[in-house]
Amino acid sequence: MELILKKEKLKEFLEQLSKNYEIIAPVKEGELINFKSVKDFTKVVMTYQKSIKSPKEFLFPQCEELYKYKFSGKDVEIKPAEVEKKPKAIVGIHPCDAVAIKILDKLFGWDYKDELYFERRNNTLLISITCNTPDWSCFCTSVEGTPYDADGTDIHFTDTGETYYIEGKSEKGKQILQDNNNLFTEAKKEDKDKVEKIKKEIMEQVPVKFDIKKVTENMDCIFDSKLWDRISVKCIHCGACAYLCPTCHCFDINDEGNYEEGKRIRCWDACMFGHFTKMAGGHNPREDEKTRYRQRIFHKFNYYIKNFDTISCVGCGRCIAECPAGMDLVKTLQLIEKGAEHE
Amino acid sequence: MEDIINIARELIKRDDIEAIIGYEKGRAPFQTVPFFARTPEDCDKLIMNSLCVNNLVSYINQFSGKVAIFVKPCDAKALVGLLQEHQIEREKLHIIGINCQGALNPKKLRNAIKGRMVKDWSINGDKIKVYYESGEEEFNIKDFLLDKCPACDTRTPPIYDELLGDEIKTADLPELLARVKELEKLPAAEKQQYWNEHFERCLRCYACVKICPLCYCERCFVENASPQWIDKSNNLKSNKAFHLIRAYHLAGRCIDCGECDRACPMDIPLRELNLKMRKSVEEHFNYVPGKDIDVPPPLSTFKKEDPQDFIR
Amino acid sequence: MEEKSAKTDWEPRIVGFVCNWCTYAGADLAGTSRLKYPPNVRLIRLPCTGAIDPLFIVKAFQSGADAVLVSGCHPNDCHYTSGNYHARRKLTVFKDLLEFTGLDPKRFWMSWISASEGQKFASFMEEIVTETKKLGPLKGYNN
Amino acid sequence: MSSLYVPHKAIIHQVIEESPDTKTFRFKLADEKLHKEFDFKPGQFCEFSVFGEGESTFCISSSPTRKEFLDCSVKKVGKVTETIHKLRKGHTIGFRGPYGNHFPVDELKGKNLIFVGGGIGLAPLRSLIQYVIDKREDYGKITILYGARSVADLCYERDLKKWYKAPDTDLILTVDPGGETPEWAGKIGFVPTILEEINPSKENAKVITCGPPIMIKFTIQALERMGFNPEDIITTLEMKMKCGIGKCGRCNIGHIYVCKHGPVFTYAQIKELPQEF
Amino acid sequence: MANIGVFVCWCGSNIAQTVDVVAVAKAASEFKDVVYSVDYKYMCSSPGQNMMIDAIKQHNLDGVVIASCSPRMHESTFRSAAVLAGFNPYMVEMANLREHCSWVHDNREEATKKAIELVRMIVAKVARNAPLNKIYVPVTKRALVIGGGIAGIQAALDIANGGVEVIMVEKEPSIGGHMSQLDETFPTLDCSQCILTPRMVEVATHKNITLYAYSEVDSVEGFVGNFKVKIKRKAKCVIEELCTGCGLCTQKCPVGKKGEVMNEFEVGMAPRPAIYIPFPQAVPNIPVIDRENCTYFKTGKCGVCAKVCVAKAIDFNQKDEIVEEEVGAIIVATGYDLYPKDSYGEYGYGKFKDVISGLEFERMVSASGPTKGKVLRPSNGKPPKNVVFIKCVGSRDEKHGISYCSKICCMYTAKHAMLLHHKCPGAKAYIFYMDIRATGKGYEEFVKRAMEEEGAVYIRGRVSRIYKRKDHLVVVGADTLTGKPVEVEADLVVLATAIIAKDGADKLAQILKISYDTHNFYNEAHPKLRPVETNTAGIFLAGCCQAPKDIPDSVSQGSAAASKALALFSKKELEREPLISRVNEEFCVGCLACQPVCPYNAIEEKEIRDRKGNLIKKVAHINEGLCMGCGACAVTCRSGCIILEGFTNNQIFEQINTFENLISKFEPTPEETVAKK
Ligand SMILES: Cc1cc2nc3c(=O)[nH]c(=O)nc-3n(C[C@H](O)[C@H](O)[C@H](O)COP(=O)(O)OP(=O)(O)OC[C@H]3O[C@@H](n4cnc5c(N)ncnc54)[C@H](O)[C@@H]3O)c2cc1C
Ligand SMILES: Cc1cc2nc3c(=O)[nH]c(=O)nc-3n(C[C@H](O)[C@H](O)[C@H](O)COP(=O)(O)OP(=O)(O)OC[C@H]3O[C@@H](n4cnc5c(N)ncnc54)[C@H](O)[C@@H]3O)c2cc1C
Ligand code: SF4
Ligand code: SF4
Ligand code: SF4
Ligand code: SF4
Ligand code: SF4
Ligand code: SF4
Repeated sequence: MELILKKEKLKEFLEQLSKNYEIIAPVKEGELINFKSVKDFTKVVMTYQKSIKSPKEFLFPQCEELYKYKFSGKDVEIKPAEVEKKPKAIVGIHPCDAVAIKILDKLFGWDYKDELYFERRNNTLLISITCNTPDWSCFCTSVEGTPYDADGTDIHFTDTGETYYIEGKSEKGKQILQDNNNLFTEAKKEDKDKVEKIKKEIMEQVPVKFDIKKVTENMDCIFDSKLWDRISVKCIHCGACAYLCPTCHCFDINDEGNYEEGKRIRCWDACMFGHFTKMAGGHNPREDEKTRYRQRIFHKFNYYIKNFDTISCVGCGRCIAECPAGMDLVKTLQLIEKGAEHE
Repeated sequence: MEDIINIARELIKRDDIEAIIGYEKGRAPFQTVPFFARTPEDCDKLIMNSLCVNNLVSYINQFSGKVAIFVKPCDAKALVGLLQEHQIEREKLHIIGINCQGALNPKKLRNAIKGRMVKDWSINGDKIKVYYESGEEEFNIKDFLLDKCPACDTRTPPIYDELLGDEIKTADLPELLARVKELEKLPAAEKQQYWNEHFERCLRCYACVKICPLCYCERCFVENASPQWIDKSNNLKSNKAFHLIRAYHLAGRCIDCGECDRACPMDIPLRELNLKMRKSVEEHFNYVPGKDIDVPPPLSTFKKEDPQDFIR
Repeated sequence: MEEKSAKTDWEPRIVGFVCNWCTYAGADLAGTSRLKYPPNVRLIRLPCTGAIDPLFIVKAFQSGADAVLVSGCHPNDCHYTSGNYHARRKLTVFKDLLEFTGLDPKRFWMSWISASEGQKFASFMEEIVTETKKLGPLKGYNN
Repeated sequence: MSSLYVPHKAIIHQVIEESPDTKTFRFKLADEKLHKEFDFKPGQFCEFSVFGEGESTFCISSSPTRKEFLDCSVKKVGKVTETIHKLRKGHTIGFRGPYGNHFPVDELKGKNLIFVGGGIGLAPLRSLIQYVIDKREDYGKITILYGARSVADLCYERDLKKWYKAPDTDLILTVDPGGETPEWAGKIGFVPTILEEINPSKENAKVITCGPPIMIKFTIQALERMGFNPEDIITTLEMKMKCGIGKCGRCNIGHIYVCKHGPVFTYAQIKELPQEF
Repeated sequence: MANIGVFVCWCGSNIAQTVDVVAVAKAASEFKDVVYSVDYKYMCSSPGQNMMIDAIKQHNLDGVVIASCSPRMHESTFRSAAVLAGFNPYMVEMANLREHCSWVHDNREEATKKAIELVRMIVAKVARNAPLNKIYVPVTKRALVIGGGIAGIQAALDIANGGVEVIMVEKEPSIGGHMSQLDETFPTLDCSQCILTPRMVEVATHKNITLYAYSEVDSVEGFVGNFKVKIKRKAKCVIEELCTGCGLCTQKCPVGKKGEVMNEFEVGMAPRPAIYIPFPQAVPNIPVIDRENCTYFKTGKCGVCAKVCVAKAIDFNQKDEIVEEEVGAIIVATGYDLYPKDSYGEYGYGKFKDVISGLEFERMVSASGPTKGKVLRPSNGKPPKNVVFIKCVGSRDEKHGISYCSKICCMYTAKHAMLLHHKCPGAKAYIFYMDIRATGKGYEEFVKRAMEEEGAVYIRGRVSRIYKRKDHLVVVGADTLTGKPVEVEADLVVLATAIIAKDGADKLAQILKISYDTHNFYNEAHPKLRPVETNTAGIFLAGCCQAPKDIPDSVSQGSAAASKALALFSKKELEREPLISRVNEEFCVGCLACQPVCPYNAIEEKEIRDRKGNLIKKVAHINEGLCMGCGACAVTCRSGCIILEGFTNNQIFEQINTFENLISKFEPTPEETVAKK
């Protein structure tokens, strides 16, 4: 099902959608593009270079309550948290970020199904858009992704200039398009060709940087390489890369509150932080930037494959673009591609 | 350029120098990244230009031996701070000072070229020339300086073993604290709104803390867990507490290298807070950080005659 | 009209961080002298004003205080000789920061009240409460 | 809703002081029915919460064969454990679990079992020892070697007395040199040394060892010298944990998650892991 | 998680009248962790205390909150009671329901509400309290007295008589200080030497006192109860054990005969040889060789003294020697100096021979002095007729001199006028003064006597100039009472020069790590309540090193300092409150920001080394013996590595956080109130 939406009709479309969904869409905040819950749809920026954060936080919030507790005498009252009921539509998500959600699904569904996550997940509509402004840090094509293939989303947009070329992906998505068909026109052959051309052009803008097969093969024998010492020195072990990454999912669980009542929350944590694995008594199996940086890379390009059969990086390039120390994942992977001996 | 490579090559040959801390070219257009040269061959990669933005001082303690380090005036001020606070040993440093006429904001430049592929670029006087695949373009350096640079009054490092570059004359500097003064004039409610909007956005990734050369605590107060000083929740309440205390901890110590500002992925204007603290410390205690190794930081001492107008 | 009645119902909450030797004792004296002041203040006793961390102040605001008071011995009279001087420096700077980030200056008070100034303590409490009432509840700190 | 992370309430029934820094907490799930239905295997662990303070990971040190109460033995080391130590009878705690794998109780059937424990490391072993003693006929000879820094640091005094009397069971106790009292009748020396001294037969035997990392290291070296197969050496691993269910991302050693694939591993498995724990 | 008991006191009706104590106790019983809550008429009474003790046992309490009066009143009462019950006293805290609530509020409902909140906050704090144990610091029962003036002598004798060993270090060859230079002393005009000399001798002979004369303190390490002191004994070149004190050497020494070396003791009014005993009553009565002026040391030839000494006590090869002593307390009594001669050009001091200082006048009137007690004009050796005394020379003069009052000049000038009257009948004393400050016992009467009975003429006014007219000095001034200029033709002018801190007082302070004011006088710990203590525990002050004072004050301070030291020595170990700060060495980064804020110099740098001795890092270390628990360091440490026991962040945060809770519990939030309407 391929349709055409005039750009000026986008607002109307979102308004229709907002009857049943909370609309999450990219908006401009200062210089940044950020996904926000929007009411004023004129603010929505469908065509953008890179949102600073990925929209993963709408499924897996940076900080969420697990339950509340309240003491009365020696007894405690526990009130489990509830997830917002209103369905969400994440509009304008780039393919890389959409793929990332599929990656997260695996972890949160691993043996123990994380209800909080899936409650939101199943209640969320994904409307993706072809990313036609990749930048120097993007490398989705190197990790088996494309800037336009949004597998797993419900509806996909492509900006063709004056119009959006729209593909219904899932049944749910197709139904929504159907319900609003007064807004669309049927796509024609030339529209399709135009889109194909656009896609091809963008592909060229994101040249493949390394052979991911080779990289993942080499991972197994590179754990003890001296390479890690060298490349990790720069890292200042902040959480920027992990917090911006659409696939990073580590979290911490904490109690917050006062003497008598409070809540247990979970909030994002980053494997780059020193205290992440620091155990009571002071032992820390990953106590320097080397081991921590290595963990991050191995987690994404080795462990994740072993446990979930996929790498957990979508090549969005955020960790590269935003790393204050200039750590460059692509360079790291290129070194790994060359193999351990290359150092 | 030749210069620094030659100097570095000579230095690294010395037995006592473990590494040279400098910059190399990054993959992105206009990007330079910290680089640690350990062999004469490494030295060839070293560069030094107006796009070298990172404050390298934080890396010194990564090395156990003596290191040589390239420092801009900002970095050197940070060194002063660290020496003042017993964090590094002067004997373990060989400081190559660089006179600085201001550093450029690579992100701004990248925005200006609007995604075109850059082959190369060069700096000539007050112009930067960018060579694309086809064609070239010239920009005014002035328009791309980092925020901290135009008003900077320290163009020569306050501490060094050898000094490179021509002496830089500055005249008619714009006022450093102009923005602070502007914000001060806002009514309380607007100030609060301004900052709440920023604080609300904070990710608590601590890039600002970790990059700061003067945030060297082994355990930052935000990591203090028993008791938890600042809730881990990322909400206005705890973000605000974090920001207030962070800025306060740098009062009288922040040397305005602007690294926190640059590091922050969420564009939170940390520098404005830092400058407010700078203003406060200077106004009340007549102290400017990054100048004198031998005086204790202003919040570790007092004078009996310190002002106390607001105290009842 | 609505607004007003709501406001009269509301009572400001004030947290005071005071040193053990002067202001706490001054408050004791206000008590022994049977001076009256509004019941809105909760004092937290510390050995010295020098032991008051700015984070306490932030936490107090965030826990719902509408105004915060720090009070200790007059200059030169610190039980530990210099704690109040250090506190003065630190809080001068911190107060600037609070104001810069939008706190009304009338919500953060600092004073020197000695053990013999029961009267000063009582009337100061009176003043803080009155001033805070004028400002209304503190918003933007607690969420 | 978020039942994965929401603990069950449990009530402390008894607090037993084991050593100066270790206490055993005997508790029961507040919901009677739940408590009855609750099942686990020796070696599994749980998440134990003190509300307002946080959660910590402990193995269940009682045996599933004794269902009346659940036991956790807690060493005071940090924030949560310090608060746990303040708990008294009647206090309410939170309990999630059981999590992780367990000792291969079926595989062990018919084998001679050698338990080597040190300090608080006896906690997970205790569950298995009780289990094995309760199903005595299923298993071969039992040898228990248990050591601690000093006499005061030996845990589970009451159990030790019972094990001493258990059929076909050898119990050897030792304390580190200098840790003995004048009355001490047991051995004096480090666990690995004593292990080599008593030199148990490796025929049809499995060793289950648990204790401080340094003890494990030397115990395994000793066992290898004595000719035990890595497959026959079973131990548990410890990594920092938060969720206990393979999500929070910190307890992995390589791709292995201690909370899900562990905490029980054979030495053969451990040898395959990256040395990052 | 704790078992806390709350005891709400009625304080008769003091609390109960305005606060509904029953309601408070009931509310408290519902707080988290409170297992027992009760109200009682008088908690501080012995049945009240017993009630607490019983409840501790019965309810297995590990925390106690007494909700009654001010902790400043009864905290120690209840903590001591807790100790009797075998309960850790630091688990007892008080909520102040009387001074801070019932007495200051009228409205019963509001006061009750506040009382409940106060209790709640303290309950929350107690829940975070940790049992603490008193700190014991061993004490070396020996004292060091620095300075052998009257203040030091008094302190040393008091301590020695208290049965404790004393080490006395005196810089000069003899003890005695300034008092030994005085003639008669105000206000009784008794002879200074007569009362001082026996005390000096007592010092020398006391079995508990070791005297190191001609010595100085080189370094001090350690802390209260445990000081290690290095003392430099300057070479006397005379073997003390052999010397009989016959003084033959001093007579034969060829130096000084021509006045090339002047006697310091005589304030430069008489010469002395290179080997000398400063004054006849000196203690120890053993000469020293002034190596700077000794011909032997200058030229390598002479050695007359050695030749004449029958006891063979002269040893030119003696070297300065460092001795080490361990002491538990230090008393500093280093006295004062006088305002330097050349500072007062307009008074012609140093220019005109007949302008002398008060101390020179003292020596002049002293029977043992250079003039054998006769007042003579230095210029011609004749008795003066008119003598002008000028007070406040340097003192109270911020422009040229010092801002403070030297305190004793009024008195000794009056004394001098009398002495002049006695020793030089017919001579007339004119005294220029700004004020007369005669505040001691019998002082006012003394001054009156000088004016009325001894004929001293007091002129209120400042002297502007002194010049020479023929044989006389003309003193020009203004009488501020009459407003008229005055001129006195004087034969002798005596300046009451200001008392200033001892030369080198600052250096000694740095060695001792005590603080000093802008004038280099040592700072007392508290100007009113701890006048003889310094901020460094175990170091006390006596005499003029702290501020100008007269002999009675110096002596009382000497005794006071001695009693402080004796109190310190009264126990085997020093017992200290455990409410002090500790450094978490794991996280300390050694920035030492904390160091300068500590008023007691309790923080030092500590090196942490691994087993092989390699330096791992440097951290701050707080000396338990010195920390007073002010908490300044804890706040200064940015990473929270310093924990102030008893007021930990854990406790304070909880107190503050409880506040938040109170709002939801007891009062709708403002928004809710609005919503309800
Ligand atoms: C599978 C397993 C079984 C264990 N069984 C026992 C036992 O039976 N008895 C016992 O005394 N201890 C046991 N431990 C160790 C125990 O979990 C830690 O000592 C405890 O979590 C420390 O908590 P804390 O809050 O006091 O320390 P803090 O240092 O304050 O740590 C804060 C939080 O970090 C996590 N954490 C820190 N250290 C560890 C650690 N070593 N392991 C896991 N999480 C950690 C916890 O979530 C803890 O709450 C076990 C650990 C694991 C992994
Ligand atoms: C002219 C004049 C007249 C006075 N008349 C009277 C009077 O009539 N009545 C009266 O009450 N008061 C009088 N006073 C005041 C009196 O002199 C002082 O009150 C008294 O001497 C103070 O004693 P002290 O022990 O504190 O100091 P000092 O007498 O100064 O003694 C200090 C001692 O310490 C020694 N010392 C100094 N530094 C060191 C060091 N670093 N190491 C070792 N030893 C050191 C000195 O050598 C000296 O022996 C008079 C003062 C003056 C100037
Ligand atoms: S890689 Fe970069 S963003 Fe990530 S932790 Fe290191 S410095 Fe921070
Ligand atoms: S690892 Fe970096 S490039 Fe990969 S998905 Fe995460 S942020 Fe994007
Ligand atoms: S770098 Fe920015 S987003 Fe990250 S913690 Fe600092 S202020 Fe917040
Ligand atoms: S606070 Fe920011 S500007 Fe100041 S020193 Fe640190 S990084 Fe530089
Ligand atoms: S608490 Fe006060 S006295 Fe103690 S070490 Fe700290 S600053 Fe010094
Ligand atoms: S301020 Fe803190 S980190 Fe710095 S030296 Fe003192 S205790 Fe250590």
